[in-house]
Amino acid sequence: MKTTHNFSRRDFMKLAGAAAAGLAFSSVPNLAWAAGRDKELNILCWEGYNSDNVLNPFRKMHKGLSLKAESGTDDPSMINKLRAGEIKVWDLINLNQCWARQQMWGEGLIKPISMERFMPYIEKMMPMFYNKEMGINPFALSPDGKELIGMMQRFGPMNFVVNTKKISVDMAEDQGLPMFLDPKMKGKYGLLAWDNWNVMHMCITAGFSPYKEHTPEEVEKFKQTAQTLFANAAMISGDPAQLNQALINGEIDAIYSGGIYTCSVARFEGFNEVHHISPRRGPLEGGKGSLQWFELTSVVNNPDVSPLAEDFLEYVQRPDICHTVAMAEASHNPVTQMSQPEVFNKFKKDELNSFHWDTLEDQMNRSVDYQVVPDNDLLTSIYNEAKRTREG
Amino acid sequence: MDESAAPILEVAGVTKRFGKFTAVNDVSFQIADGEFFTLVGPSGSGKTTLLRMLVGMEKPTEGALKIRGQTVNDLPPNKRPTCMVFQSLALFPHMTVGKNVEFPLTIRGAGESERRTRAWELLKLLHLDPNRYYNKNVTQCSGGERQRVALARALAYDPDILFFDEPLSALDARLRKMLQKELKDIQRSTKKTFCYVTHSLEEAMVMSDRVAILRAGVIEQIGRPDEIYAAPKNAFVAEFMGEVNLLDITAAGGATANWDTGRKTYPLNLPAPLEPGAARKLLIRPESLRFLKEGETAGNAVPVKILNEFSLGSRIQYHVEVVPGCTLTVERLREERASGEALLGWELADSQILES
Amino acid sequence: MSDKQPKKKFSFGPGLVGALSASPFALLMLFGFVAPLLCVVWFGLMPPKTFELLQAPTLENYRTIFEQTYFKSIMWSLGLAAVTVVILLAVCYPLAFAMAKIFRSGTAFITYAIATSLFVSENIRLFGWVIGFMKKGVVGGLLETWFGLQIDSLLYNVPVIVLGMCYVYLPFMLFPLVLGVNMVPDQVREAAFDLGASRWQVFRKIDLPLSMPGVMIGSLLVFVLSVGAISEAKILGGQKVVTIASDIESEFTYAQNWPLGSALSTLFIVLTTIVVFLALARFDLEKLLGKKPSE
Amino acid sequence: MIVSRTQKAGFSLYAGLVLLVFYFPVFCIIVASLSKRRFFSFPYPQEQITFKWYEDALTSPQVHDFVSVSLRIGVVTALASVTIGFFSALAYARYRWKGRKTFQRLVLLPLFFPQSVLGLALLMWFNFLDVTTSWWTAAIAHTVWIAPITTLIISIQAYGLDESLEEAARDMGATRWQILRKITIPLLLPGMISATCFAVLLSWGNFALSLFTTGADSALPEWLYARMTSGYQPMVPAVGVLNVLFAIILVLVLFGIVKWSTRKSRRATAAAGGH
Repeated sequence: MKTTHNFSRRDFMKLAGAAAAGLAFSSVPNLAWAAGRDKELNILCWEGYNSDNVLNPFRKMHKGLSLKAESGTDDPSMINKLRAGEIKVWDLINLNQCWARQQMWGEGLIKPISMERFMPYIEKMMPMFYNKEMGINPFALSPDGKELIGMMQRFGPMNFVVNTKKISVDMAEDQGLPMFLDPKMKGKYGLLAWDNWNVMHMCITAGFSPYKEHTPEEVEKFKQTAQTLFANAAMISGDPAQLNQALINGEIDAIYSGGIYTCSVARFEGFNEVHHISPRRGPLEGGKGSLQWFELTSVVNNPDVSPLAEDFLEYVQRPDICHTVAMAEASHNPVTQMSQPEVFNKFKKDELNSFHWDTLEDQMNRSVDYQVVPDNDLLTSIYNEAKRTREG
Repeated sequence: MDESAAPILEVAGVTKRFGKFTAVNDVSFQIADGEFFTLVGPSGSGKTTLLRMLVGMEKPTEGALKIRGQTVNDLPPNKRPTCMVFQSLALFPHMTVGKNVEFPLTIRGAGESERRTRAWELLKLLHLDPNRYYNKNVTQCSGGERQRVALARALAYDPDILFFDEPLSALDARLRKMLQKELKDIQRSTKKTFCYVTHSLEEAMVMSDRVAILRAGVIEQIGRPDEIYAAPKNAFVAEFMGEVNLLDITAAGGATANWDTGRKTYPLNLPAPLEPGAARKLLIRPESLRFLKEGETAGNAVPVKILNEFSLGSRIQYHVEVVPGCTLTVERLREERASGEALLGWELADSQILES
Repeated sequence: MSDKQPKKKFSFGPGLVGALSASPFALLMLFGFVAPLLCVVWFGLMPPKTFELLQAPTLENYRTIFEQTYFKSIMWSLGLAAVTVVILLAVCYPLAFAMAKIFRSGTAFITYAIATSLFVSENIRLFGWVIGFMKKGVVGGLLETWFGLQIDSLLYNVPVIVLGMCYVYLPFMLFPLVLGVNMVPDQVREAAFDLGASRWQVFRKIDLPLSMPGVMIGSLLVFVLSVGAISEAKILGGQKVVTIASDIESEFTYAQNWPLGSALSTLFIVLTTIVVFLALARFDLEKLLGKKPSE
Repeated sequence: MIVSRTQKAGFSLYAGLVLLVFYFPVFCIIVASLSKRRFFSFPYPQEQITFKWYEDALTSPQVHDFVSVSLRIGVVTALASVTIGFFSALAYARYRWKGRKTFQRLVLLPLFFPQSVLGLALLMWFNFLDVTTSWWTAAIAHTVWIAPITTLIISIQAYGLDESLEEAARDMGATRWQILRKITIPLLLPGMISATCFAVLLSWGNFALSLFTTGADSALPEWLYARMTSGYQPMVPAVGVLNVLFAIILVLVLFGIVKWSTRKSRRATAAAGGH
């Protein structure tokens, strides 16, 4: 009640000031906000949380709720929405692990959630996300380790996807990303243009870790790699569905940059030849060659945040909802809660198969966490340059 | 028509139907080289449709169109040696006067200097000072000027036959009179064949060598203006010529008839005998009617009341009432003034019996 | 004035009425266009990779632009747009002519049919082409079942990008053209025929110049829309070429470099504005219509 | 002018061909929307045909939300841009005033602004003004871009306006307001209605501007795009097809009104102009 009162007063002041400036109308919607947001919840998320099957039960629980969810296709542009002033719009933001801790927290775009309320759920998660030694996975905590900045749920490895009718899994896992530099692959693969993933994978392809400052030689190597990969790609698309379609129809044999996230739907429809590859070795920390992500859903530092924001976070921990989130309409992924039998038992065989459950542990063990690339700006501009000046 | 001259245009049994409607019905006539020929008819008489067929913008449903003996039915307008001046003039709004006039020459691929010389000549011929008008935008020209530009443009095409679709109808009377005269002069000096379409017989009479009168897609009469004037073939033609008196009569045996004025029937004498019972019109021109002096006699005489008089300069036109609702028009010289009640008379030779 | 016409309390001067009529639009533009535009221009002068508006201006972004190969994207965008305009003019003019001068009920039908499809967001319609042209798509599938022909994907090349652009922007060319051709008086065309002009000559000397306002409006609309196009190259072209608009987009998104994106936008706007003004300078709607407006 | 039967047939054939090509992608979308599977090759067996996606589309509360947002934006945009466009068309084509030439040039400018950049610029600007973006800020953005188009469309009609009609009305003692209401608006009505159609159409399909200016109120094209690029389901083309069906009905109604009003205004012109 106190907050509502405060905001009314503030809005009144704002209105008075704006009216004086002759911009009275710009404040009208703010007044509307002041009416209270307990019947409103806005979620900015990756595809999945905005599916009707995830949202509808929550809608039923709260009669008259206006629940909006918008999906983005890349982390930075979602963050930019907040930076550009939509911080007053959104209540929850769902991004890959590194962004909350490394960018949004520092910029004050998100706020901590109640450790007390969510600890019981975290303690039941898979060991990768919580174990006695490590405690909570550091990506879910503020850099000083004191605050819980988001909840973990979906996860998965992200490297590349092949059609097993054309390329054997063993060979692909063995060769890893450099396989795409082979002249024999020219015109045989599509490039999923998710820029920040591409930049990381191109570093790995070039033979070094993306998560460090790069030497001029490495940058030059990166440039050549990017140019070769662009030149040899049969198609470039930002749309995984289009690439999967091409893979299934035999237009291409592999997709550069792809994960369980992008290929599980095709697998679920019975196209088992679509296979995600986590390379066995590579230039990453500990000689690993594979990347993994998990999503962190954080509460936006909205001055007038919906009281339902944390309720929603708790709602998606329900075993049946965990299963729904995992098997969201458009992307199927494992979730952190699958360590609990009441969650795991809800999955059918073909559902598990869609996200490679049989080899998932192996794949995750080969992977390191997705982080922000220190010299991402430089590499991205080289990447864009290579795309622009693409030959072929 | 001058029988010695070969016809430049021959229309043989031309019919045009739009669906069930017949706009032009079995029309035949010929136009001689160098002739000023006019098609006259009220609106809806098919004259514009006929004209559009002559220039090639419509195709006849039946019949043949021949120019210098060659059938041109299927020839598009741009392949015919004919040219039309439209009612709307259809000047090219995006071109100057000069460019409009030069258009046909440009189309023909004439050189710049040739075009300019010719345009200059034509503008002069049409009393448009080339220095002033050559670069003027047509949209800035007055009605009369536009008229002249349209004619100059048509002449520049140098057609064998020039068609006109009532181009003067939008102009005021004075300007129209002046342009009629000029048109005739130009026709005479260029020796071109002109085929003019108008709804005004008066206009036709002024300019034409020959006139064809159209009604409902059919030619009613064709001939020289004075021929038609002297001997209109029927009441329609007579009425079309302007102010005439047409009396509804029923033959009463021999050379007599009854004139039904609506309220009263007058017995009249006719210039010729008629089958009894036949319904006809009796044509009497206003100038053939005169007011009878005391004791004076005439072929026919009717008592009338003079209603109005209008001065026509040297003559005076009277509207006289025979019975209420039935008036006649009389034209007399100024010195023969009359007023009040009078006895109106005419000679039998001055009246004509017409098919109604 | 009020002395002579005491009944009228006040009278607008003719100039005032014009200015008044223009004012709602002018206000909208001031608020919704000029101000944001200034925002962009100003942002283009901010140091790279920042999100704050209140900093000392710098030209560093422009230096970056000229050092890099952005001109390539600009050339692609301008080139594709120009090709699209030319193709659409050729495709749409006969259709617009028929709609304006020949068809009767057919015109309404075509208008409905084309307008209806506009209701589907362009991305989805482009996706339709993907379904049609992909390997084993509608075209490929039909060729295979009917003729036993096996074809590869028809997608991911420059011609298909042009096809996509022509497809998406066709209505923006067609409708202005229909309006333009409608403005050519029938009798003027007939007069030209009558004066010996062939069909081609009538087209060149009468139809085209008199329908020029429609041609210009259509061409400019299509040019501008297609020069800012992103989706065609992305969805159909397999990003075979990178357009300037998608460069700008990626600066604002992945690269998180708003100032550079703003500077690019500024440059892009200046370029298209020059092209458009060059075209507009040669074309006076008033003169072509032969109409002078009164007060 | 003579149009021979062969010419007419030729033109009809051509028009048919253009329409066929134009509707080819729509046909493809229908194909995609009926497929049980997300990934398919054409032609797919009959047992793979399903109407499930249509059912999903019609019952999804999300889709309802998006449609309602798009409708609200479309209606407000159409009203605003046609009202503003009407007056600016008069300023553009009808009145002689001092800044007219400049105005004519500047009117077109917003069209020459890449839409995505305009959207971003507006987002920055709203942010600067401390305005929270929602569907109505998107309506402003759409109006900025669409008002020039409606101005042009109505201008074309305004150029054809017979000035003497307004003068005649003034001569008979009509005030400016009466002239506007009784003469100018009825005569420009066909132009205004087609401008309304265009405004609704362009607003409905607009993606680039909405993307940045709708805030949490996603418009339909945004959702379609997001769903297309990640998380594709045949429900996406199904929504597209439903869109077309809905549009066919709406367009029929709108163009019916245009036809009716054109006839009415023609009658009015004939009555007033006397020819």
